[in-house]
Amino acid sequence: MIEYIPFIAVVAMVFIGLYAVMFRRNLIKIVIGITIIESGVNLFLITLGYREGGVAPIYTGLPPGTTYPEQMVLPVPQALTLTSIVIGVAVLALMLSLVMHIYRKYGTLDVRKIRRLKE
Amino acid sequence: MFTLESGSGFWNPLIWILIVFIAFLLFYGIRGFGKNIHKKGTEQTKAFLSGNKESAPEDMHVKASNLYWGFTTSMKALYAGLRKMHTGNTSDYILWFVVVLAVLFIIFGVM
Amino acid sequence: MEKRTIAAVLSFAIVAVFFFFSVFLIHPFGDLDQVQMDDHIITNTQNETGTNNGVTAVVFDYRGFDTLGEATILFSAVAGVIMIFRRVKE
Amino acid sequence: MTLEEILIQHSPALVIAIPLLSAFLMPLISRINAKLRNVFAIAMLGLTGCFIWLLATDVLTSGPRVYIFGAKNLTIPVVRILFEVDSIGIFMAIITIMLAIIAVIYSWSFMNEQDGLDKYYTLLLLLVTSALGMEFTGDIFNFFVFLEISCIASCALIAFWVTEGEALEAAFKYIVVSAIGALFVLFAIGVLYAQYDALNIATLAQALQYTFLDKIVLILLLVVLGMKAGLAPMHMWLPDAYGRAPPSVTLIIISATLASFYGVLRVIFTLYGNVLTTSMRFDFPLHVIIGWVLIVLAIVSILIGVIMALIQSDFMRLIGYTAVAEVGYMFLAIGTTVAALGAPYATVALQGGILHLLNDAIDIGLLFLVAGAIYYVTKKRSLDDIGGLARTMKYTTVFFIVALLAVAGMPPLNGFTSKFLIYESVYQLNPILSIVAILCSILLLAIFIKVLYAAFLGPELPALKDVKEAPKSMLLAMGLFAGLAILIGLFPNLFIDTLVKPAADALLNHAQYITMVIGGI
Amino acid sequence: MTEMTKIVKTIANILFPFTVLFGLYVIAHGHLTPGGGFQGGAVVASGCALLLVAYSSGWVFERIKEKRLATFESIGAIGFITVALLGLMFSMVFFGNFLAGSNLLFGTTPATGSTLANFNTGGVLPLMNFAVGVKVIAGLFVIVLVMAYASSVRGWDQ
Repeated sequence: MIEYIPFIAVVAMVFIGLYAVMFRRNLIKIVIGITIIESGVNLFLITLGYREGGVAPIYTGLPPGTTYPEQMVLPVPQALTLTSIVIGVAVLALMLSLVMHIYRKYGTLDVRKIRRLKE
Repeated sequence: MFTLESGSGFWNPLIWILIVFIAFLLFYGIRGFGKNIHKKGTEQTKAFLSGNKESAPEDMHVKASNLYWGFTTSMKALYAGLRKMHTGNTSDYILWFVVVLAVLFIIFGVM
Repeated sequence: MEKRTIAAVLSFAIVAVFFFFSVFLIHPFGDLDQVQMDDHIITNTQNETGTNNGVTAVVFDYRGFDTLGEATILFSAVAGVIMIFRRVKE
Repeated sequence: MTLEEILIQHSPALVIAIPLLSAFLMPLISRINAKLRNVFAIAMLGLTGCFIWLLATDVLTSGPRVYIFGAKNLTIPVVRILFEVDSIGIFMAIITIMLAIIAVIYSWSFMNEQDGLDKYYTLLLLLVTSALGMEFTGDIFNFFVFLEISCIASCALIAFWVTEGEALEAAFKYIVVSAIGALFVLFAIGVLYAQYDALNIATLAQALQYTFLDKIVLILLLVVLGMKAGLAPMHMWLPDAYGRAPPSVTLIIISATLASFYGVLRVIFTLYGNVLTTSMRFDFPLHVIIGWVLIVLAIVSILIGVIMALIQSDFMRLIGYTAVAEVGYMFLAIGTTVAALGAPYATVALQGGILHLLNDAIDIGLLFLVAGAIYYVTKKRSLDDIGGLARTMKYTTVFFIVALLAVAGMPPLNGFTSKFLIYESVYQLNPILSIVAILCSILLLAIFIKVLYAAFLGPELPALKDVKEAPKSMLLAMGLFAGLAILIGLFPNLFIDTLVKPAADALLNHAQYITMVIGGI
Repeated sequence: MTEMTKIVKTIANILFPFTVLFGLYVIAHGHLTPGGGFQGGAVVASGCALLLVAYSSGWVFERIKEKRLATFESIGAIGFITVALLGLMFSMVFFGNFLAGSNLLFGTTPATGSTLANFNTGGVLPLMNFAVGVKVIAGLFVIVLVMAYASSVRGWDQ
């Protein structure tokens, strides 16, 4: 069980975020929910790359006696996470600017009132 | 090049056009047998509304929402359900996503 | 309760349960079983790309095209934000 | 090597690099001159189209092409991103570039009074790039990156008319749906990576065991990509977004949507191609389950799309619901193919589905252009406020009638050819499905007859006395689509033999896709 | 957003150069130590955001127009894709690392195993890091600036 705790944290974060998106009414909170899901997925990716007792895959100033590749964590998940973080920033910026505009137009942030488009 | 085979049938647009053309000719020929009693600009072409005056043209135009009134009224129950489904609430969009996810998880989990 | 709440809670629970039990099928934390691609990268970083930093090697060399896409995403977000906040003649 | 060979060899990269570079250059160029900007956009898309043409001639004659980024030779394990261009990818790319060029031609007149056009063209080019990237890529994480580019660029473009609150609302809904969908795709990619330590689609397809985790991944990918393609009941974002975006933008969002549909095809036929027939549960092979799930969702899409379209009064929103129904037809064809994998009519269904991709792009695109033309001249969205436009907009009326017949699947236009293939093959799987599909097609005809009557026929309204015909570039764009619709309707085999059959074969022959990467060393 | 007090301004004045310097260091040493164009760019952009908080967004907006920043961002993106296209030209493959192992600029190959930092390694990676760094600085700063300025302008809070 103990070795699965990071994965459980991932699932918890994803579903906390999903809960916020599905049941919260404030648009900002929905945006926060999406950000939490994204953090959960990023945590998932970075968790997948960890190797027991590994160091960062950087050769500059490598601790003496480190054998590689056995004692280095995987570099690909870190690169994927980096990409994912930047994507998250971009999505967040766009969502927040839309929320700002929506607030100006609708005068509310309640998701139940922002539904001129229905049926 | 023109014939589209589907394994169990075929479709050829040229034959179709030919048939439509022949049908059109036939129709036109039959139409020629009739008498030409239509005269423009007489009482014949005016709408008869039981003696009432004809409305302005913009009032005569049936609005798009009023077309198919009969169909939508007879399907009222269906439309009520569908309108209820399309709430326009962002959270509900995600809810439908999660519902489909759950249903498929159960189907694939059992099968 | 509303029908929506029931449906939401039920499907949410089902999806959560499936996710929760599926993560136990992934390898335990820190104990990897399949590492051929990453080991290849770690071993060959220095002579193939001339870089000491494995992560930068992946980001800019092995998966450089992804980084181009990532830069494009930031670019499109900036373009989108500027476009949304532009002054419009009403 | 001759120059042509070098160009063909590098064209997969150049097809992405040219629109991307022109998108980066666009803010600088649009500072010089507005006319130069328009010419630049169309020229660069034309150049991309030339490279796609070059690539298409090569791929259709001599098989798929693999392009590795950053190295000349493949290594095993595959560490680098690679593009694998096969017939289905090239077919999708042709649709995308066709829609893009026509959208830019249309934008010339349609958008000339707007401001913020430099960003508009930048995002348009980025959206085209993302759709092309999704169609060519052979790496699953790269697919995700392009999915995100398409999500962000189309969200910003949907909100182009920022003064309308509804446009912002549609954009917000779209980005919430896409962001969550994309995050679940990323989660699925992570699960695949955890199990097989690979991100290359061919490598993953070969290694896939169909464990419980793979099941989860399959469902996540199917549902998310289905949602992005507009499959009911997750289609609600689609009428919102299509109805509120500028119609020239909608054309390119259609191509992004079709790229998501292509993702569904890729996931089912290539990624899970090996296990489709081998995994058995309770005497059911996997492909039967997937096929019937898709068929049920497809029928729901068709019904909801058609029934909801009937009561819409906003023209563009009405077309949005029609688009949902058309997506349903495509999924119906794919579902039939998967459910009856191996039967002779499965191939016919797949061909019908793939041809319907092209026809859907043309028909729905033409409808949106007509709706945009009406909006441009009358500044009215609702069908209730317009009428009698046939007197002043003669060409537009003709194009609308072509679109109407095509989208309702009336012979001899293009919609009929693909729907004919779909009906014939679905009938052999289950006659009731086929009958439902035909009935819904008739309803589609009824819907657009209503639009024809409400918008174009009837007496001339005094409020619309001084409307003029749409500008020339808009007519040109509509004319191109209408010409294509008639051409495909009259010579279906010309397109089926050269483009659709190789595409269907490429999808069904997943072993070749894998060998191009792994076996070719 | 209004201007902040003198204390905040003074501290921002002191911290800003250090933040920028550290960010530039992270960008420049991306191929040797943890970090790179994105991370360093984010550090520099956060330094700029510090200015935005201390002095008002209107103050910054008067001095730096968002169009100029967007141009910078375009230039960074063009630089990045140009390096990739140069790879197509020199090593006949898109994203080819044509400088690695060529003994030209950044062309030294480090010895395998744990080595000391040699700045002259990495091939095209430092160039790409630099291009991405410029892009991220300009991009993130312009996002923050535009959003802060738009929310400070009247007509937003009704």
